[in-house]
Amino acid sequence: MKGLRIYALAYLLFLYAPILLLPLFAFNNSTIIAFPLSGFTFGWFVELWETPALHAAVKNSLLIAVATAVFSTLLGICAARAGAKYEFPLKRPILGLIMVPLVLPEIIVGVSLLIVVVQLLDWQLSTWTIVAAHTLICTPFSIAILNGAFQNVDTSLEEAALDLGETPLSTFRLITLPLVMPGVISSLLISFTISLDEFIIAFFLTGSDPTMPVYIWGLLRFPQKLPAVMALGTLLVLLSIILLSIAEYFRRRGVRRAGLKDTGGFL
Amino acid sequence: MKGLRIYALAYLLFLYAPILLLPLFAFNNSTIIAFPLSGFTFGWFVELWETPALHAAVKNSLLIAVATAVFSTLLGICAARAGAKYEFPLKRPILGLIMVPLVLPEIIVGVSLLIVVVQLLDWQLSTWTIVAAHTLICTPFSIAILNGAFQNVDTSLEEAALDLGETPLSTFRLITLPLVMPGVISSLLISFTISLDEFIIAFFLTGSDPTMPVYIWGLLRFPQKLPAVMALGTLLVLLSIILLSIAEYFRRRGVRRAGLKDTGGFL
Amino acid sequence: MSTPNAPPLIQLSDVDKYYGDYHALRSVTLDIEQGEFFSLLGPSGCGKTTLLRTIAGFEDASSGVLMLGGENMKGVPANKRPTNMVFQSYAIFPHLNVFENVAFGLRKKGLSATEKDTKVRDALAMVGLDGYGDRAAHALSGGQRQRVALARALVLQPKVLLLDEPLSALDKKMREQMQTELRRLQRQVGITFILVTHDQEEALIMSDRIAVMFEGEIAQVAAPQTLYRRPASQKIANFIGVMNFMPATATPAGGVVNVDIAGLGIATLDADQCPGGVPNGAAHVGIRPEMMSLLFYGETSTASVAQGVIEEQSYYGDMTYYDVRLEGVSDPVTLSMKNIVGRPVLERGEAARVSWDPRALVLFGN
Amino acid sequence: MSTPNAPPLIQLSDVDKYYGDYHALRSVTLDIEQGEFFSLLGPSGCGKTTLLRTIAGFEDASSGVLMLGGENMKGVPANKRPTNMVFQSYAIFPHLNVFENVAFGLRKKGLSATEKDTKVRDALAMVGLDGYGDRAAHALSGGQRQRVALARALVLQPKVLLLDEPLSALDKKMREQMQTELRRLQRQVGITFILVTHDQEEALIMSDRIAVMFEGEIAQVAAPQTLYRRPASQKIANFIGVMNFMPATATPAGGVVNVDIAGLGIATLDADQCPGGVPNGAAHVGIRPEMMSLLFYGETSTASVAQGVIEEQSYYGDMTYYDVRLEGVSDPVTLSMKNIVGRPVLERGEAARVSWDPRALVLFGN
Repeated sequence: MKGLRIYALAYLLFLYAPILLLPLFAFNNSTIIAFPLSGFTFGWFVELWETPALHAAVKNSLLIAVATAVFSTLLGICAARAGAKYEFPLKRPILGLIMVPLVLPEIIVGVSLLIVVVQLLDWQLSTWTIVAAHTLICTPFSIAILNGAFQNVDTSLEEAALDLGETPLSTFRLITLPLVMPGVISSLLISFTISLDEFIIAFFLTGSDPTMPVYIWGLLRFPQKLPAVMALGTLLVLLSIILLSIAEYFRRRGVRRAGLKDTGGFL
Repeated sequence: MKGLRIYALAYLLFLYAPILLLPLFAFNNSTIIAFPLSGFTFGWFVELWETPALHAAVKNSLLIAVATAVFSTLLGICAARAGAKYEFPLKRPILGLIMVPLVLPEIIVGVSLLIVVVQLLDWQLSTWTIVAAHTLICTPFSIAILNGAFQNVDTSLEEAALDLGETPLSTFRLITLPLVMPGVISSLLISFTISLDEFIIAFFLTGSDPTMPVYIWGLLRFPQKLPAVMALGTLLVLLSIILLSIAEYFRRRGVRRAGLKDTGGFL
Repeated sequence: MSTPNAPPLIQLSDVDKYYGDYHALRSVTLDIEQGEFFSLLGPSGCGKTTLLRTIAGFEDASSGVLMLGGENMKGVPANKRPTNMVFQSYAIFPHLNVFENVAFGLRKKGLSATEKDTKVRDALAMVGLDGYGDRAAHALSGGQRQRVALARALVLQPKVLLLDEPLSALDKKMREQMQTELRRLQRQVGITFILVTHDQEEALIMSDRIAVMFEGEIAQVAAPQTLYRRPASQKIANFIGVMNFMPATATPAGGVVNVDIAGLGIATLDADQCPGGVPNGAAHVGIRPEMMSLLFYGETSTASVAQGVIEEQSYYGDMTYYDVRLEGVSDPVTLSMKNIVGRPVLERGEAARVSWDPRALVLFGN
Repeated sequence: MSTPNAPPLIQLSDVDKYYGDYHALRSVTLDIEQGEFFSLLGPSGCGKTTLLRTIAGFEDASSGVLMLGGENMKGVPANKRPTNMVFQSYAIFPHLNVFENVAFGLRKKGLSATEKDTKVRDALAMVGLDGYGDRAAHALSGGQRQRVALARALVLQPKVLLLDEPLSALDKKMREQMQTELRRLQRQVGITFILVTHDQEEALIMSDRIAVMFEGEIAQVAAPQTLYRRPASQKIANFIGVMNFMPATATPAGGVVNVDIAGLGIATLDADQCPGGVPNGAAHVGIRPEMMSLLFYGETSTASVAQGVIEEQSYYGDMTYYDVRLEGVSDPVTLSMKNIVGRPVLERGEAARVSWDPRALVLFGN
């Protein structure tokens, strides 16, 4: 067992090396990505800061990610609440089918969306078509997360609120919603991240305003832009770590509030 | 609440329409994707069947997906077991950092891998570089799933086996492994699916043998190939539903075996 | 207790409840008086919680009438009924502190902040939680949660307080303490309490009256001492404590019943020793363990006496339980002796003389 | 029980256990004999489970010596010790059926399939589960799981069977049944049983000897009747059942002790009524509720008598507990009466005469 463990650790290090190299070359004073390192610089970050096209792409990506997070979380709340509270015919299969985009190749989703939007509906491609597409792929994650959150709410808490004179609506507002809030925040963060990172659908559906991954794709034609990409990547790693920490914080708080044992699951 | 629910349902239907349209046009007897439908045909499926390049891409994708599933699950077992059984300094942060690729844009992962492999290590791009890259993005999922599985194993079961005369190794083989098996199968299926669907990393790292999503990307240059893509998409939707059902089956079996309440979480 | 001619606070007539095919309540008819401490006692799945939830308004009766304070409750939702509930899980709102939990039901009462504050403070004082208002819900022990749940319900001064196995999650010492406190509280506030429990001891100690339920039906409604001494059937006798049963032949003879107990001879019982009706022919007599005694070294008794051998002995500290095989009786009988100073504890295999008073016998039809 | 001159099967000398700064076992010294039914009794967190797990080999003692069957167990892992354990959760392997669970420990014994089959069958018969071999683990009830766990441990014929609160997950009726069965089983197989429990009643009924533990230390080791009648401290007396304490002044006088009990006068006690040592000066006398009696209508007593008023009454069916405020005594005393035929149950507020035998008193230093 011991040998296997060391081997696994070494393999993990090897796997993660590319990510560890991002900051290394982001601060390296050379346009060529190669060892030995030639000196320390903030230059690539300054270059990022001084590129208006990147700013536009980032702003666009953020707008899409926020909208996607809100929409898919709202849909997730409706679906999860329906799943937790009501029995209806074919409930299991319907809730199952909602999960399909979770495992479908995004290139297929992208192509069929493109066909629907452009060829069948004859709409203009815009930021909102990307939002719709991202909502499609994020909703299954939101539902999965919120399902867990709603199932963890003890029904007797809702009954107690009714018993104390609240209506079903005010019970939802005063009791249910605060209790599933950690799940809601998790769902928002994860949809946000997925949308922010997604490339291929955005590539197909993007109109005149590229998202950040699409913009990066464009940069890759110019080798001298690589260090800037590394700098951008470093920022994204940092952002990822922050988002993960926030998500984990809320997950744990949710577990603690619901009085459950922490089983250490991540999502 | 009622009105909101109906609205949510309508919106969900609208969102999922593109996926429902896939089979519609896959069986439509026309190269043009438009209503009205012009007749029923199996032709596009036959065309898929008669394209050797697609066969090669599918075979390549399957090989990569299987290898990725096995490697990331093995790594996941090691990491999850270490997380569940041992206390070590900085345990939480280390296990957290392993999750970073989960939220990193794949285009960034793809670029930095490309740089490492080609520019720094000067390796040939091959199927195995894609396997390494896919293992990198799948390992966090495997760890998340297997973490849950290992934490659900009641420590007293392992102690009981020791108490009845087994060594730690045979206890792992006879007790722990069978009990986390549903988690292992889940992890295999999910890594398999992620690898099979992944486009951008495969696109960067692909050598002479494209994977299926990369092959589809290539097809998109030819509008007359679109119905074949729809047919392929239909097959993938079917495959997805089957994989999801298997994963859900094993998840439920795992929950039942561990004697836990089904909280309906998906992953 | 209410004045004798006041109408019952709660009246259930022929209440049935189905879940699909499952018949959870079978034509329940029951009156509960103003100010009573009433218990619903039965094994799990007997319908006692369903009955409580029907009174609370969480379940609708499939048929039958439920009157509460003279009003038909048909179609009245839980939030409009003058009942409040203490849930088995206590249902303390985890995101609110103790004060906010107790004040929750006062939201819509249109009280000033000062009035609200006074009411909550009084309710907390009543359950012995003065000064706990700022405590977070998750920082409470089991006993404290239960007190918060009580205060939260009582602060609304309901006509009926419903308690769904409120003590089952507590450990033994805490449970005994809360039993005493609940009784005291009920005497103090004078509100009707309806307690659901599967613990016969708890029901005996706390209640003014007890309804025993089996399989959705009410088997007997009586005061604790009546229920224990004169159970209407063998099933009830077995559920409420322990009873020895012996086959017998009954012959009613004007006012009294002559009983021939297999192996132990003839006894004459009063009609009131047949709470389930006077049987004729094959029957069973029952006797509680504490109603039989071991006779030690030369002690004599004016009561009936039989010879036997001790088959099993369990020393509980305050009591010793013996299983004694009596000559001529097929099954061993269980009896209990208080362990007082100077009284020895007999061991397995020792000979024993057992005495009992025929007035302690209860007669059941087969 | 072993022959008198055999060495103890288990010897613990000065065993300490630390978890970081937490001192879980404090210099535990204890001998357990071959064939004994021994209980470790104490509140949760007292170290009883840690002690059991140290004997099983799941924990290493931080210092001290553990001898088992004459061999030092230092460094011997759990799988090499002649002990088997029944876990609190039963730890039934969920992916194996009943037969496979019971046969699990026989894997490495080099038995033929027939021998294995016979052994498993015998073990299942012993715990009353004949014919359950093919049953899946998840299809078992709580009581059945516990029996499978017993069979799985006993089939290996260990020198010591360790039981970690094996009955705490069962309901009351099932628990009482399993208590009887466990005792019978232990007499039948003659193996040393070590039972961990927080339930004093369970320990009293089942054990040959009991070790009471508080905060990692052993407070008293004694047979059940000695422990109950002569507890070495007020803390032990309170943990094992209920005891009334009254302040008193003790004056030793050659062999006996004269005690002046506040409000109740003088009594003379034997030295053996001071199990924790003979105090001199300020002390407390203790008396169990069952050692006091109410005197009814003109009954007389040769024992000590005091006047009082009933402050609280709890009717348990077989017994009634009274809290009586005695004249001149600060706190009410609790006493219990067996409910026999013709004896009334007094209500709150009634006057009462209470009698007790001074031989029932126990004297504790302050």
